[in-house]
Amino acid sequence: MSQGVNAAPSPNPSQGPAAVDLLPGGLDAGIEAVLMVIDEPIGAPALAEVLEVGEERVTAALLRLRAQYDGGDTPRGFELRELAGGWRIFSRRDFAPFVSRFVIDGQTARLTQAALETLAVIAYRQPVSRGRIAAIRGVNVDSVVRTLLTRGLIHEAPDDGESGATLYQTTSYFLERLGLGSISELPRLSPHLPGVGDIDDYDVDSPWKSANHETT
Amino acid sequence: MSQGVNAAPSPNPSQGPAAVDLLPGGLDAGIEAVLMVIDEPIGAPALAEVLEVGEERVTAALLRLRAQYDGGDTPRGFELRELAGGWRIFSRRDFAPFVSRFVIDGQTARLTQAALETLAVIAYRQPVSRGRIAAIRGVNVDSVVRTLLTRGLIHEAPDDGESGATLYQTTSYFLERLGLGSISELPRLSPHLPGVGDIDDYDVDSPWKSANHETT
Amino acid sequence: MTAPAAENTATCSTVPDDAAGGFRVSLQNFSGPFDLLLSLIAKREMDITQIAMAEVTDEFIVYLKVLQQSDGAKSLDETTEFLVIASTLLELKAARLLPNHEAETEEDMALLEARDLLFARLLQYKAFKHAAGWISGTLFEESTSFPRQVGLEAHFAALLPELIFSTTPDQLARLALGALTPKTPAPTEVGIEHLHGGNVSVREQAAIITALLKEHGALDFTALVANAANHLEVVARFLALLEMYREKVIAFSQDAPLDALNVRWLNPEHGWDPDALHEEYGPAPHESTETSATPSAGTQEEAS
Repeated sequence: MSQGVNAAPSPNPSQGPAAVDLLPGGLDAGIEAVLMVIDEPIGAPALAEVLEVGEERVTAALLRLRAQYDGGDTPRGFELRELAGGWRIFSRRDFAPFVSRFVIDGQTARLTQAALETLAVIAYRQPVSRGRIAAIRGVNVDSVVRTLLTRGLIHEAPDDGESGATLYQTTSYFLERLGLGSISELPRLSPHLPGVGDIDDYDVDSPWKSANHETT
Repeated sequence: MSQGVNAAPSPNPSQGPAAVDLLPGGLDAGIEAVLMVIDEPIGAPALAEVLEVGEERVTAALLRLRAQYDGGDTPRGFELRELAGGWRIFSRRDFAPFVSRFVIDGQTARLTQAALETLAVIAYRQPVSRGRIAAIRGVNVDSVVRTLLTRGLIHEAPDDGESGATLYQTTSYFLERLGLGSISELPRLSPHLPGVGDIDDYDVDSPWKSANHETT
Repeated sequence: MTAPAAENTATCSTVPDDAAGGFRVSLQNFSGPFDLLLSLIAKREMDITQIAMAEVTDEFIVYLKVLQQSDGAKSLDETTEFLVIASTLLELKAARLLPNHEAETEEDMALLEARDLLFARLLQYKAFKHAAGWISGTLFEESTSFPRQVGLEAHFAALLPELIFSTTPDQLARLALGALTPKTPAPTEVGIEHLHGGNVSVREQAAIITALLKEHGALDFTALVANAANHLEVVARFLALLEMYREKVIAFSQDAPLDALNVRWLNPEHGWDPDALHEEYGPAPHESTETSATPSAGTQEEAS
């Protein structure tokens, strides 16, 4: 099914069905599939490009889906909202009391040791990808990175356009909580690092290269 | 509407409608609302607690939702799957070619043969030490174990306080990636040696038997 | 894991004249001795309970030699791993070289047990390899299913309890230091360095035996190993005796089971020279220039 996708980058919607139309659920389901996994709002043009159909068709489908979700007596537990940046699926507000209790239950007011250690690595290595942090710490860091993001201590670095991986860096809120004016005020690591002159000399790549390698 | 939620901590489902039943969309929508914000599978008991209804009702609703999403000619673009001890929303596989463009991070990185074999040993023999894995595989496994840790597929088992060796076991992320509900769902270890007529004739004693045992 | 090895050891030799039509191995294809053994067995389509052990052993040893000739610590690592298997196989091979007594002696039983153990481990490895195949396939199938994993909506994030963050910059630096300092992995096994008394040459030990036997004519095994420095030398002398027996330069006699093993010098006319002995058993760096084909010819012939 992917062949069709790559074959026709931007077909005119009037020229017969697009690849997505031939899948069970068609365009509506295709849009849902993307909306369910994306983290930030997506615009109709971007959806149209990915799904290889005309933008008008996408907009019509989005409106149709929104109406379906809100649908009369039996709405769904999620809703499709159009924000500044585009469209995104949210948890339906009516159920906020339940959802917020669920959210709060699982949280603590303090960062775990794992989260602190990850934060320290990001602070000294930024901008840095999750894969690299994982290699340095020797464990998967997906969930702690999410926690740090939610807590506003780190954010995604502007895309450098080179590597495909998302890079993370600390926020000004992080500096604020630490009482620092800028990242350059962080204590230097060199005096503490036994046998290593400067942290920059210590190339994290070498010992972990094999691990990194196999993951990519 | 939040008052009702806090009023009745664990109502008997037979005693009239629960708070969630009074909201548009009812229990089904309530479950959907929670499913929208989780970042790991959620079990029916946890959902039942948050939504203040009986667990049986939650399970019935989850099965109903799953069937609805998969529904016949016009399935939704997402599916509800039960794995790693809970339920979670996934994009429908048919649309993977479109969705994968938005999920660039490491998910699809292939594991090497060495890593796969080591993972298999850990999965069937957990918790297991590096030394034991090395003995089974006949090679040193340090770097592969590091890779698997980094990928979040295995983690160190809680110290049993007896042996000094670090023991490894698979994570729930491992189950999720394999679409398994629990370790017991792993297929039985079955030897398929070339040229061996009947494996049962050959009585392989302890090492073999215990492996099968642990899977059941 | 095998990738680094692949870099410094190119695809290695073909062994000619193999009964099965030649077999080709490339180092990077095998991730361990069991892997190789399985492949050898599969190639010959042999019932593993009826394996012509000596043939597999010969191929294995040839492979081992190739492995030794590659450079680097990695290769040394692998070689040691392989030696464990090789020693078991050698034991089995030794049994074939010895005159066939009654099949029920204690040594025979021990050999059978060793063989069973090797098979058991091989079967076990095979099973895990199979399981790895299943995991790989399933991971691939599942890779088309993406979980919903989105950041917490702002109004929910706002509900989180205010973060208690009392970490100081210095504490953060210490954490970073701990995480960035290379960790020395905990030892996974008991060190065995002290067990290795250095390389022992079977050829050298054969020369010692030859000198002793030429002087005394006949000696029992205990006398032949009396001045051996360690167990490794005893083993090497035993292996040398097996070789010499095969070359018909000595003869064995034993009056009763478990009695002293008498070794008699046959005073061969063709002028036996221990130097003719090929170093098949131990690492012999000075031999590393030999091509793999040469020793293989020897081992093939020996098996027949």
